Amino acid sequence: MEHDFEPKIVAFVCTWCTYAGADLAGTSRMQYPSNVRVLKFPCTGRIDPVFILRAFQKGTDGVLVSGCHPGDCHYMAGNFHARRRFAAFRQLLEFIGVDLNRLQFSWVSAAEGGKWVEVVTELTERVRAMGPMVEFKELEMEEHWSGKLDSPELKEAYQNI
Amino acid sequence: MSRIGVFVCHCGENISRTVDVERVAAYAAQLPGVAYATDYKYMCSDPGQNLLKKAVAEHQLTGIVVAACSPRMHEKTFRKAAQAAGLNPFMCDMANIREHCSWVHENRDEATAKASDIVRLMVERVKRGKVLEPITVPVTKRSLVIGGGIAGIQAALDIADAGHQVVLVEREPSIGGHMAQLSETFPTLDCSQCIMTPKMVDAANHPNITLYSWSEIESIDGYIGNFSVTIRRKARSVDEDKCTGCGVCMAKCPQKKIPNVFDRNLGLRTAIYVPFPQAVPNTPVIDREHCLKFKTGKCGLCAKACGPQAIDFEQQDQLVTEPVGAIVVATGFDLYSIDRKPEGSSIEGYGEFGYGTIPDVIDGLTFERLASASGPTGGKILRPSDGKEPKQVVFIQCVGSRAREKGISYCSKICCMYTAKHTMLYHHKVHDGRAYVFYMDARTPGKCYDEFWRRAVEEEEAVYIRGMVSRLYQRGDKVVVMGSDTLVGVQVEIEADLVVLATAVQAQPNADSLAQKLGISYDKYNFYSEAHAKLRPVECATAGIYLAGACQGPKDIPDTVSQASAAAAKVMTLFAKDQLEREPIVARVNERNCVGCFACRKVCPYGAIEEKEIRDRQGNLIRTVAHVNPGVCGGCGTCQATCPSKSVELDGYTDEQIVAMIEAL
Amino acid sequence: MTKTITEQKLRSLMDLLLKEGRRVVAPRQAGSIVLYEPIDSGEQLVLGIMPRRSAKETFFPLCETILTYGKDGNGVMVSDVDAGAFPETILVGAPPCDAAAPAVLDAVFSWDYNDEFFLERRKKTIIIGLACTAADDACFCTAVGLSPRDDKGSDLFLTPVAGGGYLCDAVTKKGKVFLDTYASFLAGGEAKPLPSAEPAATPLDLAGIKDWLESNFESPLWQEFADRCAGCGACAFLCPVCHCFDIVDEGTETKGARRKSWDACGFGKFTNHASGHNPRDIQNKRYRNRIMHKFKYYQDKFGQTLCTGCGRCVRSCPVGIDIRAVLEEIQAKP
Amino acid sequence: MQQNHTQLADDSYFAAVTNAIRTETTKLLSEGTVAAVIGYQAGTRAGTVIPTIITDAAKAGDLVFSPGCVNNLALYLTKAKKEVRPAGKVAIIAKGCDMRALAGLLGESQLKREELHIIGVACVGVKGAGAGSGEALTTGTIARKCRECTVRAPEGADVVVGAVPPLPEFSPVEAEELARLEAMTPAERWAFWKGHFSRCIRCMACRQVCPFCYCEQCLCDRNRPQALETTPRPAGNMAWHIVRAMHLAGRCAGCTECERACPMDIPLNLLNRKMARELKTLYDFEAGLVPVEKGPLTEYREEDDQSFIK
Repeated sequence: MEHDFEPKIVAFVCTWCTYAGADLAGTSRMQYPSNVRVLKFPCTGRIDPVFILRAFQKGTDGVLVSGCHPGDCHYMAGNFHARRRFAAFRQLLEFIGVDLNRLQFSWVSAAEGGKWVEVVTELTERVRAMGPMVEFKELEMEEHWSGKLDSPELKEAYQNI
Repeated sequence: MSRIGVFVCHCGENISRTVDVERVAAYAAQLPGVAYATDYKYMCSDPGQNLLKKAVAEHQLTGIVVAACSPRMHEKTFRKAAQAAGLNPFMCDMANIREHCSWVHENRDEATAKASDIVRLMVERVKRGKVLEPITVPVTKRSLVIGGGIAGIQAALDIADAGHQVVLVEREPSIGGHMAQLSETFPTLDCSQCIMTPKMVDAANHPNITLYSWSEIESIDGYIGNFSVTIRRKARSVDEDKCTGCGVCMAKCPQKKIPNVFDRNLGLRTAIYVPFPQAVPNTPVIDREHCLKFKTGKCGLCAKACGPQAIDFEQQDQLVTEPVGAIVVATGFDLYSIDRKPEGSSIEGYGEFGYGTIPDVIDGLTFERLASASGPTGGKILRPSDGKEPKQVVFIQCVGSRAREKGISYCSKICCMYTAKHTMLYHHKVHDGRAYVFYMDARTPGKCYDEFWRRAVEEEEAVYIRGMVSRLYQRGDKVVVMGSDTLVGVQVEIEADLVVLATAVQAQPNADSLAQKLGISYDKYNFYSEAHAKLRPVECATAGIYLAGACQGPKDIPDTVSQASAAAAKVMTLFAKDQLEREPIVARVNERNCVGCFACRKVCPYGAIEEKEIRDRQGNLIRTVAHVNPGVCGGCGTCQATCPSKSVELDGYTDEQIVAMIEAL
Repeated sequence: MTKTITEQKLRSLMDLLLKEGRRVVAPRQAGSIVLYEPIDSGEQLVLGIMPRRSAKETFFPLCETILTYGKDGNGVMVSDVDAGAFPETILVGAPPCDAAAPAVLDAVFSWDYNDEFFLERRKKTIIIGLACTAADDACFCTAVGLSPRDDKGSDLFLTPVAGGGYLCDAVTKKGKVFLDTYASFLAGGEAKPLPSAEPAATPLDLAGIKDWLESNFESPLWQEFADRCAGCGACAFLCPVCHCFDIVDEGTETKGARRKSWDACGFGKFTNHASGHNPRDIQNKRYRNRIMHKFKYYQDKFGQTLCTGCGRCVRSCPVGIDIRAVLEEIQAKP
Repeated sequence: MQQNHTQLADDSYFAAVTNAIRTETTKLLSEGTVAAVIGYQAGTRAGTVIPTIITDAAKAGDLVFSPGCVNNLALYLTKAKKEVRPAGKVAIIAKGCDMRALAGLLGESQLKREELHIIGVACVGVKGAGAGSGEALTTGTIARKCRECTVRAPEGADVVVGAVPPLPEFSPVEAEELARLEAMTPAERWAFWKGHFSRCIRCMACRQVCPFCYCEQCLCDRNRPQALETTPRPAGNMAWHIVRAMHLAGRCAGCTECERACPMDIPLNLLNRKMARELKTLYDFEAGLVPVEKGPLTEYREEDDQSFIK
């Protein structure tokens, strides 16, 4: 199906549960939108909020963070620490004015290929309906000294970045 | 300058059916830092691997990206191939374009675009990869076993039999633990002492076992393979080397009326004592609190009577340090003293059951002592208040257990079985007596367990009443038990001569402080936590420490012994190599930037973060920074995400790699 | 002959300039504070309030991109920013301490290298200064050789007059041409200037201070002055004549931009070497550099004092450091 | 609307606190109990003060306490300022809000309690932004944080000086502002912050005065990788303030020095306040006067809220 807007979705996942769950979706030949790019971490505990921020800054329209269900963490407690960290961080982003519909957290186990497909599909469709994440992108384009870009060359150069 | 080789696999048609592999290879070839890119039918085949090895040599590659299946499938394969080609294995990564791409997307253009993106991200990652060398840790092939109950004895014997030295530490004067207190054991009703004491003797006599009884763990330093344990050998006031265990001292001791804890305070002992006649070691200890010599300075009758001159009133606590490579924690359990709420505990008391106020309300372990042939009554069931034989005994199960509102939500697991056993023992000893059991459910999973329980109900005349007791009170010399039979729906009142409470199995009172010394985690009930509930039930999260028995959670004897042997097997596995080798995915501290806030230590699930002092040339302390013990670090990276200044970094998943990937999205 | 302009006419003039395609930078309300910013209409002009930041950013912005780059299979592409395309600009409403500053900076931006970004903007900007009528207890222009009526650095100079409006004097040739071009907004006649705001500051012995600095690089006084300094850049960033900048490449290996942005010698990393060695490893040394640069090095090199007495550093210092007190203490030393 | 502002404490309160500080300082230094006292001395402008470190008992008379004593002196105990204080035990003048920062620093292994002598001030409040240097402390000039202060009488200090006179009820200006923002749509909030952050010049005053920003290497100065733009462009400014708020979440003691120091009047404490509120709601954590072993983001409970996780 053709869409006007294909959102860029990035998924930060832990290697033990969600990455394996996504593998299972593959071995089960399930189908889901191709928008998502997966970045593998040892554990959700390793995922720094800065990564999410950076992804938005660099033009990502939606971010998924996914790991092991509570109690299943390969490292016992990484996902518990991550849960608190992201509970706080999402509140901060919302307070800054980021629409949290662009940021999804989930627990997807190695056995939940179906859930992976469901989570990724839902986020992709939701973000697609919302349109591009323009806020951070606009900031990237802004210069301080005049409030806007003055030369057309610079403008074009920015667009290429 | 990176020279990355990209190898795009067709996986037969698994990938190439939906991904245009040639286009992906062509795309990869023009990425900055990529020196060579190609596609091949089966990268994991021998020819595929040879292709990779050849390319490394021909194109002087510094890193490899194999775009193929999931790294969970073939990462090891290709890292080995890269290593064979002379590269560091960690300079080889996989781009998962099968499970995450060709198998889940049908549209060829979309799948090809995504595969190209995945390759680009992995190229950025490998470009910033670092050469990592495996970490080796030497192993001291000696083991510490904490706790001399059945779990500790079993683990110690197994490890010692395998030819390794074991240090067995027991807090009490004798090993044996709770099992030594039991009369008979379910489901076979064999005498506990008969099966336990030979093991105790074996442990004490084993050439590979050093037994420290009347000793406690003072401190533990180090990590897997390299622990240093300091043990406090409490002053016994009796020289173990000289004492022959003849017992004359005890006979001479004028303090004879001290309640014996081993007998649940039913029997009496002297101030110099062994807790029970079959004690191992059979060396007495002086209870300094009650000894007249210590209290008044006068007496010393035991010393005068002692032929080998073993009594030593001047003896002091001694600290001994033992190097060990592995630790088995087998500290067992305690029974909840239910009469009142312990200070600082979240668990409510059960004052309503009269425990501690009505003398003929006892707990299960006390009943064991009454039923034991070596117990204070010589195996006769006599009630504590007047020594009469009780004709009606009420057993109440689940006292404390499974009562969320009282603070304990777990099942104590052993009570159903031992209560059934108690009714039988009672029935065998008091033929005209009647045993009533108030129970919620009868839980009897285990080999021959349900048969055993049915025997109690069907053959041994125990009256099982499904329901809880609401109140107990003393009336004359009887204990009136008021409860309800929820199956019949009537109120029940029984005039009992004796009430036995199956009280909750709890962690040892000081379980948390020992856990802190060991650096292991524990749950909210202070039971020690295993690394994984299903797959690593014997190991602690802290490497090199293993669990056996009820310190981990309520367990019966067969489970305890099984776990003890399993823990021993884990120790033997560890000791099978001279050096531990592990993947170098561990955190490292940048000591220049670390400001020593130790947020990393607070979140580390492994206790891998230590303090390191940075000193100048004169030896003055400049600052204290964090240090990661690579032998202990599990590699989760939670420390790095927590560190505000990113002064700790996880090898293999560095910020530089991750940020580069995000920027390449 | 003296010319005058009413406030309304001044605003209308700004409107006309904007209409003609000029960039007009003036004190303007920005949130709760006033800053020099490009205005969209004469109405936005805020007169008589000293903006929180100095006017230097009109010529030397807080941050500017100086080139962008890209790299792919075809090679490297660099795209320079065309300084020649900078817009004609009018800076209006700058008090003497701000108006005098750009001229002080000309020396350093055209010394061993002509900084086209600064110089091009200088060339294309007309500065309309405004005599100051509102000094506060942090002002000290009179201590460093300026005055609230000083037209130094201005092309045109406005002096508020009793009953509203301004005296309007051409100071430079550029100002004269401007005045002639827009003569229709002016009126002739006499008017009585409002009294200017004289800061309660006595002139500093700048030569004496310089003498002391010459021989007291290692004085224990530096510690006394700077112990409390928190090491932020508020003083330097608000200063009309502090001009240190940093150049960083932002982006990735394949694409990005090179940017120039303000820096401050008070920052701990300012002199951090790639080796990890930092010659100004503690705050005292950094603060010493700040004073040395302003009252000795810049004198040595360009014969000018790097301070216009605007008092922004005094007002903005979170720990209450007062440069006047430091200078007075130095002055009092033999 | 013209309001009549009442003066909050008469001069005798400040004189009494000042005298008590001087007496205590003289005693501590002359008896050798401490090597230095960190306090306030009169600034050059009327009503202002500057932080000072006194090592000589004879200088005790320089110390003052006034409504201008805004600084959180805990800054001078952090590693960021390690070069300025002498070795050994140090005394510090601390208001309740400053003491919360000390408690936080103790919990983060930055200070040792036994090397600290805390002279707590029972505090009426200090003046806020916009108050002229010569103005008195009134219901109009009092700082926003002081309007909602809960630690006027600091507990856990080695000695407490002063006694707080009865004070009127204050309207919680900052809490109201927070509520106003929370009632906005995300787009409105984005516009609000974008406007404020566009003024940011990255002078780092917020970081430099923060007692908790004691990192040797700030994340925003890091260049391998450069996860945050260092240049003061809108993009980098937004990222910096988000990261700053996140790094202080669960640690910030609410002294509001960041906001006070900001020369661009960015209401930074709203971010800190918001995070503190969320952590209180989520994990019942509040920065207090007693050091805690773990903050809300370095510990966890299995039953923590996860309603936001699918």
